[in-house]
Amino acid sequence: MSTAIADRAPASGPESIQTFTVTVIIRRFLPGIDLEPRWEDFDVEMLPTDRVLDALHKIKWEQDGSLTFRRSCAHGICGSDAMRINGRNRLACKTLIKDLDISKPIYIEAIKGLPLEKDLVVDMEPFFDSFREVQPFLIANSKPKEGKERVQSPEDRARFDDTTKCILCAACTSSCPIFWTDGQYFGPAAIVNAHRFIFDSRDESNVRLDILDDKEGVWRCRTTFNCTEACPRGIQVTQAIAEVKQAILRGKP
Amino acid sequence: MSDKTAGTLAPHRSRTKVPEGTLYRGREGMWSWVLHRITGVAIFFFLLVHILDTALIRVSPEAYNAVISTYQNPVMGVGEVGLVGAIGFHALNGIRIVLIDFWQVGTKYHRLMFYTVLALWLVLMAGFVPRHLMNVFGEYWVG
Amino acid sequence: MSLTIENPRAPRTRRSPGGVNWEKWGWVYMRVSGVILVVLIFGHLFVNLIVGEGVKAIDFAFVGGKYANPFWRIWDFAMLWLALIHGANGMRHLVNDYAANEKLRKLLLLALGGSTAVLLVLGSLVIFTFDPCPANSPADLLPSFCS
Amino acid sequence: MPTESDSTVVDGVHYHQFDVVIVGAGGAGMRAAIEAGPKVKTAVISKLYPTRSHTGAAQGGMAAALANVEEDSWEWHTFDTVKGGDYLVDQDAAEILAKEAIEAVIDLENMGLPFNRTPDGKIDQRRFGGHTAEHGKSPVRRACYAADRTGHMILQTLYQNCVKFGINFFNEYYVLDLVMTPVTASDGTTSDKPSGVVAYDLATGEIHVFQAKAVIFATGGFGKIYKTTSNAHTLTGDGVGIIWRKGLPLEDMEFFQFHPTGLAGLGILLSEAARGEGAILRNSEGERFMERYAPTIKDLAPRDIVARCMATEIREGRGGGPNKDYVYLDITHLDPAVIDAKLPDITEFARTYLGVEPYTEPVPVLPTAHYAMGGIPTNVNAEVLSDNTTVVPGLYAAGECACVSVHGSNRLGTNSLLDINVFGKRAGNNAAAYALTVDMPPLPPNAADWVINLVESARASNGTERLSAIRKELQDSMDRNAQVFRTDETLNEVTRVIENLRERYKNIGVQDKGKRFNTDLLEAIELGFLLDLAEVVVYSALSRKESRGGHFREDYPTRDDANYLVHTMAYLTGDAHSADAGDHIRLDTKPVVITNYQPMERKY
Ligand SMILES: Cc1cc2nc3c(=O)[nH]c(=O)nc-3n(C[C@H](O)[C@H](O)[C@H](O)COP(=O)(O)OP(=O)(O)OC[C@H]3O[C@@H](n4cnc5c(N)ncnc54)[C@H](O)[C@@H]3O)c2cc1C
Ligand code: HEM
Ligand code: SF4
Ligand code: F3S
Ligand code: FES
Repeated sequence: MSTAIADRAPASGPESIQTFTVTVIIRRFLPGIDLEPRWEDFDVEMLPTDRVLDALHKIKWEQDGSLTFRRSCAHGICGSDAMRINGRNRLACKTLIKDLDISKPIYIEAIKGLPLEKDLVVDMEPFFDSFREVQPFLIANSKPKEGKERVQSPEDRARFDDTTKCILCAACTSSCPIFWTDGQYFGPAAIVNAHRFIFDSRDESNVRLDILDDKEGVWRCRTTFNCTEACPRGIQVTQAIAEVKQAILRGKP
Repeated sequence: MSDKTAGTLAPHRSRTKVPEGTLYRGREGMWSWVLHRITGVAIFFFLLVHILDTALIRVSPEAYNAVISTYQNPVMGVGEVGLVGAIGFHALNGIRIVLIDFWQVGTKYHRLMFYTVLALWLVLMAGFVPRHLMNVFGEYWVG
Repeated sequence: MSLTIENPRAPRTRRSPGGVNWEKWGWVYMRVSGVILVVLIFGHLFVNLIVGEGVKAIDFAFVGGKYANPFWRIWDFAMLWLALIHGANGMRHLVNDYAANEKLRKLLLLALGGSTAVLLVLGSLVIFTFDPCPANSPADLLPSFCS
Repeated sequence: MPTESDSTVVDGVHYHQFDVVIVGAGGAGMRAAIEAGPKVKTAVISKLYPTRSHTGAAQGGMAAALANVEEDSWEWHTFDTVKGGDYLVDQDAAEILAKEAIEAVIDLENMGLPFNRTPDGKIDQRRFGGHTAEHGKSPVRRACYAADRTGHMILQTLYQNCVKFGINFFNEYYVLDLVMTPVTASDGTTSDKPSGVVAYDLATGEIHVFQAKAVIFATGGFGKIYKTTSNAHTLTGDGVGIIWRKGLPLEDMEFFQFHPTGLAGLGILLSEAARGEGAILRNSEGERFMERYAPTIKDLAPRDIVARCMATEIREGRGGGPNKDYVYLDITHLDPAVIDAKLPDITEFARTYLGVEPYTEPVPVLPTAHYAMGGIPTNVNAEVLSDNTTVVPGLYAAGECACVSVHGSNRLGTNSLLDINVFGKRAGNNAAAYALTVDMPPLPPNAADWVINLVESARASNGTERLSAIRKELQDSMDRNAQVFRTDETLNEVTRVIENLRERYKNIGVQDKGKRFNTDLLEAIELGFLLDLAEVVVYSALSRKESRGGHFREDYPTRDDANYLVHTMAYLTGDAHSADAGDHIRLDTKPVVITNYQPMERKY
């Protein structure tokens, strides 16, 4: 027989830990079949260490192949699977079953404010449009020395560290009550990504301040903090927005 | 910038409606905003009426007193408690918002500040309500 | 909370360069006026509802008495403008947020602006043209200093 | 700028024309796009939104001998790469990699990448496994990094620059076929030239043909042939599979890297950067066991060695936990402030997924399938080869899907982020230059037919087999039989399993019959690629009766340079659907390019 190490069950293997049944209620919408979204229940056997994404996979792979959701990395770094879990925006792959109250069903639905395409999938284009609109790239006219990096002190680098963590998952923007109203607001994610460049000492442009100093820009934020609570990367989103507001008032970063 | 992606902006994507889902379970930040909005609107409509009724002093003392005396009945008295409650919350929370916006660590302590707002609001109401109700209902109690 | 966004991020109109930046100054105004209003409104409420017999004491004579003093005229005048513009700007946010239909939105904004302007003028007139001792009025309704 | 109006629709199939089409929007694809985009009409087609690509998962760093913090040279870097790859590296390519590394890092910095900085404001560097000074004397700080999300920052920076240049993206389009047109040259010989790709639009279920002068494949790895893997669910090796099905060869497929420190039971990666910052591997007795195996560089030995040592410790009964089946990664002696500044993400993974607090407890880890050293053979210009030397004109590959053979039999940590940048850039440049010199190749008639047929037969399939069950059996068996340790016996076992699964695959059922966002259908197609590639991996592994780098044969535990200092080239021939792998896979060899470094015993 094989001598490979994986022969033995891993520590968290099913033998050692009790499984239990969880009811998952998913807001389904199959285009062409459903006229309106509807709630559908599934019962799945789960381990406490499983994630909500595992539950969705189990349903898709064992019960209903038509269940549709996005996912890729499965550990919270690609930003594919933001969804509303028990009324809050979360990444399915970062939400452990044991952290939810499993005596009650788990409600899962698509994020709000973007056009629903199918089940848990929404059209992300409007979201990326506003990201692209803040000119999220380094703008610097001065040339660094040929073949050399631009110099930046560790303090200057730390200034915008928080907002470089963004994975563009849209959990924040689609949790914002202002974005829900008409979807015209740039939304926290775009502002976070503008912040990342506004406060980068290497960047020489004020254009983003100008873009966000507008009707649908930072002034629409009502500091509801939903974005900060939703961000799976722990970015202090509302803080970043506040800093951009101050920068606009000052006229410079 | 025109970097619209050719493929993904294709107009053939039908735009389906966003379904009605569960109520978003926001926390202190969201609920304080909801309250701030509701109280703001309530105060605004009160203010409209209040300006009009005060304008009656320009008409005649009789007219003004006639209208104002309706404020003095117990039902309106209770309404005034609501009004002051709304203004109190809106004002205290307004200060909280200003602190979030302008105080370096405001965003860090926003939750703490929300509970402070609630506490101060309770103190305010505790000071105002008995006193006010005594004034309003005073004649019944006395008489 | 079921809101349909037909077309999030449809191409938006940008502020014309050089024009007044209403959004920014509106935002600043909300905060500045708010802080001042705390003093004005709480002072107002305190004097009218708490001091003395509270709300029961309010009548023509009471108001007339206050307005005889220019201090209170200026107080109320400031309060009128700050609060009404603050409130109207706040209502403008709400209309912009929730009125999805462009025509309806325009209509509501017009109504809001119109009523605010009318009330500002009316209120200001009342405060500054007010006569605490109108002729032909029964003396017992007037402030004591009229006689 | 091209828009949707450039495309035409014939019989429900959309046709587009571009000079260069890049398949894959990971690091390699977007690096290529940044070169090609401003020069010629370029499209990037990706099955994921660009920022979802798995380059974003890379944590540790990107190697370049900048010598910002201590003395270093690209020549030492070349040597380390060659030695790390157990001398199966093509040394001319490794030299290019190490030399152009410096420019690649500077390019990224100038594009805006926020590297961590030294006190005097230069790009900071950290230690990484197998990177040494003076040909193995001592570990050297060569890896440029941005906290422990270097890959994330690379992916974001490249996407940001694509936005800046207005690159055309076709997101959530699955490329399923490469179109080849037979062209008769002036001397009368006929050869197949690439003329585009065929893609399936996930949103609508429609088929799009992208006609192009040059095609670049940058579709990443295929770790999903294994169960325990650091790779994303979407890394199913579609690009490599497409090339394979076209009859083009695949190189060195038996070499798969198992990263020592995956979270036990899950496979989520804890970067080698942890060990670069001083983390220590311990067995259940608390012993720092790497001291015994690699006295000089200890925990920073190359991955194949560390993974094997860990497995040995576990086998000899010194594993931790109730089943004694993992070892520990210990960072408790590091200052929490350092951990927070340099390793924030991976400590959070341990907390979230295992409930372990890395400040105070050692983290259970196990080797996890991580990186495919093999793939589509290319030369140093990123041109795809149809045999040992012949270039397929207009076809390029870069990144993990390609095998320039800079990694040989074992890739050094931080050399892959380097690979995607150096060879991604070369691919983009060369494809653009090529596209400027040729006319648009004609499409063959019915270019989309094969894909339409593939998709429609998958959609129509009503068999009884669940694809998830087949996939699971494949992955389980690969983990059991073709992982860190391999023998004839285990490889034969998994061969039989794959044969059986390929049979069962013909009888799968796809439940979702819809057109829009039909991920069920695509998972079925992806499984097809996984089965094909697993078969090639195992078949190649069986043929290599020696141990080298990531390929360790217990029945042939030593390196055998006399017989096996060659690359393995696998070709699909005959009936692709025949049961026996031997009936449709032909193996050949390709010499290794050796310039400066003669093979030596590999000791650390
Ligand atoms: C967890 C982890 C950590 C790592 N850490 C490091 C590190 O510290 N240093 C280092 O040097 N290397 C590291 N690596 C390795 C390195 O990150 C990868 O090898 C490298 O990022 C691969 O890049 P790529 O561009 O080739 O592919 P990917 O980034 O995987 O991109 C593949 C692209 O192809 C697209 N695609 C795939 N199939 C299709 C299809 N059919 N049609 C259309 N598009 C398709 C995908 O959408 C995606 O955009 C790490 C890898 C992992 C998994
Ligand atoms: C007592 C002192 C007051 C303070 C400190 C105060 C403060 C504020 C602040 C800071 C805001 C901005 C909220 C934001 O942008 O998120 C605001 C909004 C608002 N205020 Fe006031 N305010 C006061 C009195 C009033 C009065 C008297 C009215 C009514 C006339 C009013 C009506 C509103 C309305 C309608 C809003 C908009 C709410 C929203 O957009 O969500 N406020 N207030
Ligand atoms: S800020 Fe946070 S929540 Fe928003 S998109 Fe970025 S990672 Fe997601
Ligand atoms: S949720 Fe929205 S209102 Fe502001 S604080 Fe966040 S953007
Ligand atoms: S699957 Fe990548 S973030 Fe969840």
